[in-house]
Amino acid sequence: MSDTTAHAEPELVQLLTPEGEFTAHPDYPLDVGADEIRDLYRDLVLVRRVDSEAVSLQRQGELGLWASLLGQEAAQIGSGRALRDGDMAFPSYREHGVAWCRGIEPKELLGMFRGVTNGGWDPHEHGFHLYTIVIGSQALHATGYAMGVQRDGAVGEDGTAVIAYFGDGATSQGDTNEAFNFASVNNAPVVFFCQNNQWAISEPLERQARVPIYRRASGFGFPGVRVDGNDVLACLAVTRAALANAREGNGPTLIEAFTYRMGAHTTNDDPTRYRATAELEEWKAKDPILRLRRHLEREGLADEEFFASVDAEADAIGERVRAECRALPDPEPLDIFHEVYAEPNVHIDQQRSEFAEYLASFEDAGVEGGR
Amino acid sequence: MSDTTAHAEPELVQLLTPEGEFTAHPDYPLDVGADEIRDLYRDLVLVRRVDSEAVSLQRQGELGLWASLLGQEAAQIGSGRALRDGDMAFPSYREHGVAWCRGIEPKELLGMFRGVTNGGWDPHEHGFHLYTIVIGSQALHATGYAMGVQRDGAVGEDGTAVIAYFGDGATSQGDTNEAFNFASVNNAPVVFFCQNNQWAISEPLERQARVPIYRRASGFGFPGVRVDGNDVLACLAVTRAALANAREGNGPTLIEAFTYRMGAHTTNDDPTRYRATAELEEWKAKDPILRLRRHLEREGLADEEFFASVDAEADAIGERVRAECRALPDPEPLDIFHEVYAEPNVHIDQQRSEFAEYLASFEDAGVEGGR
Amino acid sequence: MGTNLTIGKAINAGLRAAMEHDPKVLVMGEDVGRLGGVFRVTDGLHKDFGADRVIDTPLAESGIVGTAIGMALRGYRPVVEIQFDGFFFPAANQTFTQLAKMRRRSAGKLSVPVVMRIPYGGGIGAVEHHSESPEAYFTHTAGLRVVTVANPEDAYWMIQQAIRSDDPVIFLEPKRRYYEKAEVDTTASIAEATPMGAARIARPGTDATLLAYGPMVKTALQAAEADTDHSIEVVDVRSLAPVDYPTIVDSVKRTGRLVVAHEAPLSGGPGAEIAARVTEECFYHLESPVIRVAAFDTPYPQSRLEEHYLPDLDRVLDGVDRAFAF
Amino acid sequence: MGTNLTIGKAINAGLRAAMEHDPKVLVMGEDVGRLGGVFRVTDGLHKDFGADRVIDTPLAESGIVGTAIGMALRGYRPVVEIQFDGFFFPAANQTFTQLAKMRRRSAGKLSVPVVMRIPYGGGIGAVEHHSESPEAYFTHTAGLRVVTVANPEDAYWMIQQAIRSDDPVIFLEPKRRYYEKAEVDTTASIAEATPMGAARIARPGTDATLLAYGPMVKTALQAAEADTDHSIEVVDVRSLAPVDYPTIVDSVKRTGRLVVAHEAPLSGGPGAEIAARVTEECFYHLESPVIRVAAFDTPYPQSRLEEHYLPDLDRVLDGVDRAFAF
Ligand SMILES: Cc1ncc(C[n+]2csc(CCOP(=O)(O)OP(=O)(O)O)c2C)c(N)n1
Ligand SMILES: Cc1ncc(C[n+]2csc(CCOP(=O)(O)OP(=O)(O)O)c2C)c(N)n1
Ligand SMILES: [Mg+2]
Ligand SMILES: [Mg+2]
Repeated sequence: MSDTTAHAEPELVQLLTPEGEFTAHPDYPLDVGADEIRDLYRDLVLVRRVDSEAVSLQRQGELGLWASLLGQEAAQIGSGRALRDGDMAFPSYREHGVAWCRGIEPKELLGMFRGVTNGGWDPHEHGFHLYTIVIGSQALHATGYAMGVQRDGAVGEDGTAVIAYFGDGATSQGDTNEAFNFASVNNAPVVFFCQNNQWAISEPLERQARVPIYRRASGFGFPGVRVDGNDVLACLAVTRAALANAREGNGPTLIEAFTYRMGAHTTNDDPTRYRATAELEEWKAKDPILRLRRHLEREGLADEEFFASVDAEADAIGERVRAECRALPDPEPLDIFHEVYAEPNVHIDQQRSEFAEYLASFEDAGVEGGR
Repeated sequence: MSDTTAHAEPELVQLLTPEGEFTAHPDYPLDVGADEIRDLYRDLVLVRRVDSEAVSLQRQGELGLWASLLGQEAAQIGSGRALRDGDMAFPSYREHGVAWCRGIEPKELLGMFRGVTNGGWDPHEHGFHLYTIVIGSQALHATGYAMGVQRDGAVGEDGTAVIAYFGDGATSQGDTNEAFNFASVNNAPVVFFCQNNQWAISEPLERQARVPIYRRASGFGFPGVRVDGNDVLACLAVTRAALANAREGNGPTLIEAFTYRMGAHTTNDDPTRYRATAELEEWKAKDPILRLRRHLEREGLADEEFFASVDAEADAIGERVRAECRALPDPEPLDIFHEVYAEPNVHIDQQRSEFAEYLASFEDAGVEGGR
Repeated sequence: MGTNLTIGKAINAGLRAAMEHDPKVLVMGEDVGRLGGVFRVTDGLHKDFGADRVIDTPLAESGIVGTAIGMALRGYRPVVEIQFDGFFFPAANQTFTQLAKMRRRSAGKLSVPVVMRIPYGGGIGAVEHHSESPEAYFTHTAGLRVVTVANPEDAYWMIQQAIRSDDPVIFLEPKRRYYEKAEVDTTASIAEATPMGAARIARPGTDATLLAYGPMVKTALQAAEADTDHSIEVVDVRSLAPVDYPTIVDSVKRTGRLVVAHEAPLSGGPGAEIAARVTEECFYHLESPVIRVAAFDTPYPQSRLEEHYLPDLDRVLDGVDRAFAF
Repeated sequence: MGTNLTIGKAINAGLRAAMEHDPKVLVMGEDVGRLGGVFRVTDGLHKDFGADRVIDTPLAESGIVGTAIGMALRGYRPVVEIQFDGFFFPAANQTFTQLAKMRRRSAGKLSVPVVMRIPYGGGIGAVEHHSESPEAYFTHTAGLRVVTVANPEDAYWMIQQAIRSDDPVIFLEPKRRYYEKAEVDTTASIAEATPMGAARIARPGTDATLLAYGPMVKTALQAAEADTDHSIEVVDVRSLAPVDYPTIVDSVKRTGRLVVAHEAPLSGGPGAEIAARVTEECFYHLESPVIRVAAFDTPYPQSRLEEHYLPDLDRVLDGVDRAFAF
């Protein structure tokens, strides 16, 4: 029989203790200099700030919704910084930290949650696909993309790797499991990065899976590994290793980043209805930013000045994000018909022109269209 | 890394060698008397005969299609005889042997492949659901049914167990994997019985899975076991154990019965297009019926008279099946509207009466309706 | 003897009444338990009926509908919640090839009384996939009953009728109207409630029939009020499969004009069938073709455009004008 | 300069031509490789183009469409085969929420030129799920193009046009007509072929327009021949989304009567939209309501009943009679 109690005591890869102490891991050597660690710290602080600004903007009515990454910064920055330029990431809807690593402007993310776009960036340009909201769907897109990479012959050390992001809840979806299987059978260069934040809205992990999620991989014939998702260095090391494996033609890996959703599911959610605050307190002690800061401090890799400069940068970004969000222009009504089809489509053209006439009729009459 | 070569050398549970030699298995003790073994032999021979008659009937145009169980008799009879009266089985479309064990008349199966019904039997009466053609769907029905059993409190030694049948190809479907997960999370009293006959139409096992199928279970947190699917005693013992486990509240098991589809996928199929005959020859040596006959002979559990009587019974059944098939009445045209809804439905009633009038108009005119 | 209820609360009360009435009634879906659903429609049920009857399922819609079918086969009456319209699609196979066809496949030997509750429609400023109107996929699928509600009274009774029906029922909840309030007499008997399959004349009129359902009924009533030049009869369709054609045809024969409004995209939306059918039955009574006011044949747009995408009061009035222009 | 081809072989030849023309074209699905598909439509491609371009996939339709989307995002042009109509549904989510919406979601930055080939329709004596006509689910979904063929010429060219289109295309193949034969000039240029979106007047006439597509075109032509009392114009719709309304409306305005025949169930089938739309555009030209001849609103029955379920020659003629009875 399988171990059914293992959720609580994961066999996880950890490089940094919550106190910031570094221990090398035999399977995941990590070669990072002080600069790089400071950069990671900066990333963590800045994405947390972007995120908290977005939460405030939603409260102020500037966004329809926001899905906060609070608590998951290390999992996202660690894995995101493991990616190379030509790699391709397929996110879910909470990967603001990965987006950051891929050079997506915060306002592009805000635009989607404000409802002015459905994701305004160019996925090809950034190696970062649009957010996918229908849970699990992107795992298959990533796998297919990786199959395309194989057909392009883009394997080897300089090859292309693909990464799919999803949550613990998503592992219950058929699509996610089909993706595991397609990737395995085709030995596709894709890494499945599951942020197990232990909640799918109000449902705790036990409602999704009986054993740790990383074990799912072995049932499909490829390796799975559980990493401390609040340890940015471990996430970086483990993801780099898995991407290298993929690149070199050794097929997929499932990474389970064990972390915690410190905020609400989204700004619409009220977690007090379903979870104890004690749990949250426990995880605050494992905070990913605090941990890296302690490490920097204890190793003498950064001084007060550095921390102050990052905070100042965060303030500046916060301000910029607020301003940019408010300045986002609303789309034009006729944009409804934009890019529904690639080829000319008389039917859509006709609806567009009829609607244009309809709108014009209000202008002629000197009144405002719409409700 | 997982073992990627293990398809060929399964760690399978076997009680009878292909030569008919019995070895007890420490984990799967089997307490069967000579009578029971002879009955199993009889089952095997008779279902093979029903099956071969059906193939002939299809060739003669009496059936639209037939999916032969040739080679899989032991997997089906072994597991089917492990079931108790109150248990519930959810078959795929090839489980004629299980149907036999559940008391379904062969003509009911033929009726479906002839196109006079979509499965004429009463699933509740027989503890045998209708054949399910959309691959994987029934795995979820079985799981839900088992969740119902839990809610009825029908657990314990006298409890009810549920079994879902499907093929190796079906393990690729999202639904099958979702069923594994729902069953695991809910600890549902369901056994997943996968007949790995190594082909999904023209696709060999390697296109469906990279590692042996029974291993899938551990990834979802429940036990999986691979059994020699051509060994009726092993299939009986392993299924009994899994059903007992389910009954007693210990949750699901995945059984992979390693067997071989000796015939075509269906009567429409031409396997010479995609597989070597050598493979078939190899498997003929492992024939499930031959194996049990050798066992009966070597242990002196049956004599020529017994074998002759079973053959005679098979001849009689063959004849009966042919006659009953030809005698199956065509449904009435207005049956189209039958039992689409439980509640009165004016819309359907109107279409029915209009069509009745339309048909009557031909009779009035003295001509035949339809094409 | 009424209780003042919103549509959301009325469905909640109806669910509770059904669960009290029949111990075989179960509620299942994502977050329906402790949270009470993202719209709180199952609020309190988990607490009062326990985790065995109010089941937080894994995040897998096919699994939810598939296991609900299995439970129905075991004698239960599962009420499944699909969290949002746009997340129905993973369950399409179980719904269309299994749920809808099980009774007929078995020649009536099997019954799968599953109710699928789906909050549907737009207008709530949501991100993609949270504002769809997928009703036409269901109404084109034989074996399903499809109903929707436009007021608390119907919400309270129809959910109970749906649960008591031995047919699978798609129960569409107009999410942007969840907070509309009215008095509901919850002490009345279910036997006296309007049958689930019947259309209702929401406002009598003589010059044109304006047909709507779910979230658009309120808009239709507003349009009828606003059009002071004509007497508009508003029909709340209520049941989309089967449609109560006798009521509709009778109305159109009296008024001579029909406008159908819905949030679903125009092409192949429920209005298409209604227009085709009514034209067949009222060919000599119609003074104008049936006018349809619907969403455009494009994907539901980003929320800042939804006020233009969804048919609103002005668009409905424009449709009515077009009917009179013939 | 013609080659005598069946519809099945013509699609095969078209696929081959497309694969030769563009190395990014891939074929994928269940059993499309060595077997050449259960209808042999991909026969020989695996041998000639190899397993990298003709991919036998795991048995999972959502996986097939989902990975095809991924490959399209990487620059490929996957042609997916869904083995039978009834097995499309597990792929509904990937098709409706992803494939159809990806271009618009990305404001045109992403292109997913996936072709989904689906053998559809009944009349082949099959078991359940092998005879469905699901076209209305597709035509109601914005972002998809939906086409179907009725003869080898169209089969050969339209599959190539579908593959060259940057839009996702649902390519419906009338399985009971796979063996219909005709001459096809495979040496002509694709640029000269009738555009994929255009309807075709298959037989000119003056008294009524009879509209059909896919498997029903042959039946419609037979009906037109059989009705010696009237001159029936037969229009082969070819593209179900978008529909070429100008050609249809022009025909109806000339004939004054329209009969639409399809195998899909009546309610909410493609005929509903065509009837509604044509009535709007030809209100003063129609001498009868649009008559629809379709399958009943029941699940596809066991095969011994399909001759009664599917609209056949007699039912089409009955529909034509009804149009003239007004
Ligand atoms: C197919 C589908 N079903 C339901 C939803 C609604 N939904 C949005 S997020 C969510 C929970 C996701 O949990 P998880 O996968 O753990 O990711 P997390 O939100 O924790 O990052 C649900 C049920 C959805 N988006 N897609
Ligand atoms: C969802 C779905 N897709 C495709 C098919 C067509 N089909 C019928 S049987 C089959 C192969 C099944 O293989 P397997 O599960 O191994 O069972 P076996 O036929 O070998 O018993 C396929 C692809 C189907 N019935 N259902
Ligand atoms: Mg989560
Ligand atoms: Mg098989």
